[in-house]
Amino acid sequence: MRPINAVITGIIRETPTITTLRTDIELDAAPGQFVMVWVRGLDEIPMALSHPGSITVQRVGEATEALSRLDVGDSIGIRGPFGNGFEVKWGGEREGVEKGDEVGKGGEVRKGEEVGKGEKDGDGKGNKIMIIAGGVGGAPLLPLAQQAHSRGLDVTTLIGARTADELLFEEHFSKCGAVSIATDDGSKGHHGFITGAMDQFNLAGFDQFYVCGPELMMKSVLDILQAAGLEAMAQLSLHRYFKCGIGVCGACTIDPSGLRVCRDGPVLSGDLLIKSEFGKYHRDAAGKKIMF
Amino acid sequence: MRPINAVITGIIRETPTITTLRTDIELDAAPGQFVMVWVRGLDEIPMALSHPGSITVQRVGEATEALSRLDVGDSIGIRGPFGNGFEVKWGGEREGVEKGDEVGKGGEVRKGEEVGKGEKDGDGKGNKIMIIAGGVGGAPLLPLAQQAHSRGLDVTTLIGARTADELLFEEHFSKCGAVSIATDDGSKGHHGFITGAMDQFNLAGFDQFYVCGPELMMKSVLDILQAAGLEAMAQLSLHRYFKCGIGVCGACTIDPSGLRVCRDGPVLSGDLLIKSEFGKYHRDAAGKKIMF
Amino acid sequence: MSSTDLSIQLTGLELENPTILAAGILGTTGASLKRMAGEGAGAVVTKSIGSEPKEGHPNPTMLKLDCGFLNAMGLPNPSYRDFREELSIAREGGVPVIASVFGAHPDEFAEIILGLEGASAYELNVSCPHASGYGTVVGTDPVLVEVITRAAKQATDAPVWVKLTPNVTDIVEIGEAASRGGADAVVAINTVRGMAIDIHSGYPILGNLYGGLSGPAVRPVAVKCVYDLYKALDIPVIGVGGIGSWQDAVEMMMAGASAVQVGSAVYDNVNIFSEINSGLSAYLKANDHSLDDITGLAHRKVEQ
Amino acid sequence: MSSTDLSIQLTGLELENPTILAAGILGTTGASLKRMAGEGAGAVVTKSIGSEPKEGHPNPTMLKLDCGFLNAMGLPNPSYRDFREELSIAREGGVPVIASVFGAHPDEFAEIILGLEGASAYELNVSCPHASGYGTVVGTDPVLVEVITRAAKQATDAPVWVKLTPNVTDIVEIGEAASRGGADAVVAINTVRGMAIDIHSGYPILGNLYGGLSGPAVRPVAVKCVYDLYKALDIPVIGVGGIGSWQDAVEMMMAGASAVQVGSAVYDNVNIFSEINSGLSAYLKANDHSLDDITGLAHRKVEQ
Ligand SMILES: Cc1cc2nc3c(=O)[nH]c(=O)nc-3n(C[C@H](O)[C@H](O)[C@H](O)COP(=O)(O)OP(=O)(O)OC[C@H]3O[C@@H](n4cnc5c(N)ncnc54)[C@H](O)[C@@H]3O)c2cc1C
Ligand SMILES: Cc1cc2nc3c(=O)[nH]c(=O)nc-3n(C[C@H](O)[C@H](O)[C@H](O)COP(=O)(O)OP(=O)(O)OC[C@H]3O[C@@H](n4cnc5c(N)ncnc54)[C@H](O)[C@@H]3O)c2cc1C
Ligand SMILES: Cc1cc2nc3c(=O)[nH]c(=O)nc-3n(C[C@H](O)[C@H](O)[C@H](O)COP(=O)(O)O)c2cc1C
Ligand SMILES: Cc1cc2nc3c(=O)[nH]c(=O)nc-3n(C[C@H](O)[C@H](O)[C@H](O)COP(=O)(O)O)c2cc1C
Ligand code: FES
Ligand code: FES
Repeated sequence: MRPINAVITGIIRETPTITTLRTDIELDAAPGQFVMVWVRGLDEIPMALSHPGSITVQRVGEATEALSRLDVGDSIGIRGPFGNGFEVKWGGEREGVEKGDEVGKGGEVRKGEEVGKGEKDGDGKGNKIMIIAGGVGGAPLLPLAQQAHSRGLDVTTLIGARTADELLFEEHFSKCGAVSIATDDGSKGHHGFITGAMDQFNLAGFDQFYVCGPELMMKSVLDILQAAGLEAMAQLSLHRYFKCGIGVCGACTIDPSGLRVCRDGPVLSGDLLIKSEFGKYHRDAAGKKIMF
Repeated sequence: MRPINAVITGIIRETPTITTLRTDIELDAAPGQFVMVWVRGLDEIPMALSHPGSITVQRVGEATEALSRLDVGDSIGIRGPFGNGFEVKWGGEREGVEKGDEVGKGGEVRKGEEVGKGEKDGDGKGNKIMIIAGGVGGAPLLPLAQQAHSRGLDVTTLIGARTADELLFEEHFSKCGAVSIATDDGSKGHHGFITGAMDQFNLAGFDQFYVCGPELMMKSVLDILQAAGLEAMAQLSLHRYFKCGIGVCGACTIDPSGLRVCRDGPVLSGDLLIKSEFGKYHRDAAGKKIMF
Repeated sequence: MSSTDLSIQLTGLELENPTILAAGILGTTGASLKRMAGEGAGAVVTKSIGSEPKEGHPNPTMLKLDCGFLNAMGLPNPSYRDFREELSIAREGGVPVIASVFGAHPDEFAEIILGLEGASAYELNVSCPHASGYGTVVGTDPVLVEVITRAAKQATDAPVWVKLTPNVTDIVEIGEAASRGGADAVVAINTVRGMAIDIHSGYPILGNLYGGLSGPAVRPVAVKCVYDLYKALDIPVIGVGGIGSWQDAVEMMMAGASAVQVGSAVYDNVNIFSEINSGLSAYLKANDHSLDDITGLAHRKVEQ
Repeated sequence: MSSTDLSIQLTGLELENPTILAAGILGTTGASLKRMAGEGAGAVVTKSIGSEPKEGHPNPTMLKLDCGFLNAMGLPNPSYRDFREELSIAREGGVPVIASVFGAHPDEFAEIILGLEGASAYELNVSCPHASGYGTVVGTDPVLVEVITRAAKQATDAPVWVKLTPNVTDIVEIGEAASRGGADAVVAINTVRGMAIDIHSGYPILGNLYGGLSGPAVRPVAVKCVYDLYKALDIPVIGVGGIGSWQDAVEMMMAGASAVQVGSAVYDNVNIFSEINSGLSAYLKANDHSLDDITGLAHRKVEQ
């Protein structure tokens, strides 16, 4: 597809570094799917949908800076939705993402619909999910929390940030269930990393963990889940360098499975990631390995 | 479309010069639609479907000669069905083919289905149709006769040929209603042209006339119908030189309307043809006018 | 010029709108060309006409593929002598009629142009095989293109357009040659070399074995050629190749086309000209643009 | 050879089947190449590797169009130094691994080939811009193609394939140059020049402004190139461009391809290799053909 034209209709300054852009388009996307956002004449970068018509951008470099400076009435190009998105699961049942599976075909997968089952599913496990959002990682997780909550799941969200000012979507997540906070500087909630905030919970009481944030934070979370034998119940949204965004070029593939983060992901299961490059290295635009 | 492969499954020598080839394919075509028949390595020529899987070929030159020599198990390439096909009408109602109308889109039009209405239509005119077939012109008309008959229309067929041996589909047409014969040499039926055979009928008692045959024969038929004021109730299947067969190249267009015989036709209404080159000239492969 | 006015001045011709029937498409007779004028074309180009009657290649001459069309008509035409009458009928359509002419050398082009006097403009189809030099076509040789264009200009006062083949290493070099020869506009592109084989038998499907690709498949190729030509030349570029909607027309104009030609898309709808024009009008109005604003816009965006 | 055996000998390499992963498609890492071998590819070609790390062009780098794909990756690669490790991982896939290399002059090609020792074969991607000569690419100059091929042959005992661009007036001339230089095979075609413009803004969509067309749109172009090369050359031709089904593979082989490469079609399905192979097996069995029977069949039909 060619980029569709999305006109900015609203701007929300979420934190000093994070801005939500509302647009006049609405995509039929599953939570966790992403779009390629074209800042014309500059760059095109992957962004989660924080809402069917919104992206939530953290300023980190040229393109995100440019996005953050847009005004209402300005427009961007959007290709997508792409990738697999989160799978909402409960009751212990879990199908891992397997090597070679066509896990997600951009724009075709609508996994969210399966969530409906939760309402009727009466088995012992209680349909409790934990969402762990670090920094702008909250963007793809918010629609997930909202969908899960509206379908009757019990949602607990852990939000981590450098400092209280940078906490993203605290209010929105609160409407979906319990929220627990951690800040690096202790300005709000648990003083320290988000992993510290996990301690207060009986992790075994949760049926699924949804994680997005900086890779080293996600790695720490996964380590804790693995220690508790829960790694197969974790779904993590990965960040790799995307070029094509549609599963052809290979820029975003991970070792040793060769899975494409842009197409077989960006959401991958914890048990698969444990045996991977995850938390160790990634590749830059040239394909060069960069150690974390 | 690329040509599909049609394997000859049966051969019927209809007359000394006319052969029906049955194939293993079955096309969803309206009576009067045609296919482009590819004799590999030689030529591709238009042919009516005398049945969803059959063509009926008169030997007149290289390609038809080659077709007539094929054996069971040989194969040809088939593109189509193309063109508009006959429209089965009754009760006096008549929509002319108008300039600029997209009368037929190859392979999409299924006019035959409208015939069903005839069974319920109770107005005065009686749903009587006359079919006038000259020589191999019977090929597109047979499926029309069969369809009309099976839907309860009253079918009268006039078959003309040079000589009795060359009468095509007499038996088949007889199963659909009354048949009247004319031969140039008088070896069977009316001695003389098919127009002579028309005299025995009260033409005004028919609701629609379907005509296919050599152009000058069709012209004579149309003159008679015009004299009776019935030209708007005539549908004639035309023969022009086809190249693309799909309405793009312009080889088959007629004056002065510019209609494409391969796409807006091959079936065109009498009132439109009266004001045209019909019966006067046609064009050869180079686009040069050839007078009849 | 109001923003939804589609009329243009093109090499001195007045067109009511910038959609032109492409050469070889429903252009065999005057009546057919008239019909296309009636369907809303701002101008019509005839089938390419030569100096002698030509039946063209054996059938199959055209195929619809998944993503376009393949054709090898082989330039069938009744010669300019027999086409003269068609030309005058075509002119009754009330829009400029451009005579497409082909030949193997400069004199032949001049002869045909003289023989087809009265056309609003002449489009030189330089896709005929070299008289000398087997296998290549006139349009791949810049020197020949230049002298043919010059000969054509000398033969007529009417505008001369030169239609370029994309089957060259550098189309700009050929466009520059046409421009040096005095062309009033270049037209890009003719079909892209292509071939299809019947997997049931192994036979190449086209009677001529191979042919030219047109339709949606070639649009990105045409857009690139038009972009490059616009950048290099001072004369108008007329864009053709795969245009089947107003969006396609806008894209081609943004690449640099002053007008567009529509060929294969008549397959879907002979009314395509009116359709494109009404979409184009609405687009210009909604964006408060004129046609001039969008012609070559991509270049101005890039330079920003 | 039983009629459904798909194994082939290609320039001395043993392939279990004639479907090869094309250069630049999921070939950035050893792991990805291994995965594609697991999906049934008879051999895999790496991303094109150069002498220095290269980030490639800015995004957007690839677009899906109605009829194909447009890309301008800009040859991103970590340089042969960093790719060596990936190559040895790729070889664990158990199928021949062909290293695609690009450079601007003969020495650079030789350097990279030496640096990537251990590949089963080398594919020379001669699509890099001339060091001298702005705007054109190495692969459009027959002399340069010949000397690069010769340099590559001198640098290795492994087979050398030369991948040709269709963006030339005469691809056969370039194929002949490769052959003179000692190429063991030619691969045709790389992408066809193309461009897309955003009609909402006027901006060319690709970061590099223009790029290369691949996928279904270019298949007829590729078939024609392969047909012409097979006719002219004595070395095998490997066909690539728009192949997405076993029917497409058969068509390409009938045109003259000894094997096919599959690129863009992984978009629909990474399992495309197994899919093509099972269709091909069934076709050969049903028609009592071997792969040898169908390679170049169109030529034998035409000569009949
Ligand atoms: C699936 C996915 C979803 C994402 N969702 C969001 C989101 O919702 N909100 C948000 O703020 N950020 C999100 N990101 C990250 C975002 O894409 C980068 O922050 C952005 O690309 C930075 O671009 P830049 O030009 O501002 O920075 P640069 O200065 O160009 O680069 C800074 C860093 O950003 C990353 N980056 C740059 N270009 C790309 C690219 N094409 N693909 C991937 N990473 C790139 C690289 O790690 C680079 O080192 C997501 C990334 C992925 C892969
Ligand atoms: C819509 C349509 C339906 C037809 N249906 C039948 C049918 O059912 N049975 C049948 O026997 N014939 C039918 N014909 C006529 C048939 O196409 C010609 O008889 C055939 O093309 C002759 O080819 P040839 O090589 O044997 O003769 P040639 O020696 O090549 O030519 C003899 C004459 O056949 C005609 N002809 C040749 N090629 C073409 C062409 N490409 N398009 C149109 N006419 C051509 C010309 O008038 C030519 O003068 C139909 C024609 C049309 C237009
Ligand atoms: C059936 C057919 C016949 C053509 N004949 C001619 C011709 O006679 N002269 C010419 O210059 N171009 C001819 N062309 C090329 C078209 O004018 C046009 O350049 C090409 O088809 C690309 O445009 P499109 O994609 O809109 O069809 C022909 C194309 C087709 C499809
Ligand atoms: C995203 C992408 C990247 C490519 N990268 C390379 C490359 O690095 N080297 C090369 O020789 N060809 C490259 N190609 C060209 C392909 O190998 C192939 O020749 C072309 O895409 C036509 O085949 P297809 O239609 O099957 O994709 C690339 C193509 C695509 C789509
Ligand atoms: S970015 Fe994932 S394969 Fe291209
Ligand atoms: S044969 Fe009718 S338009 Fe081409």
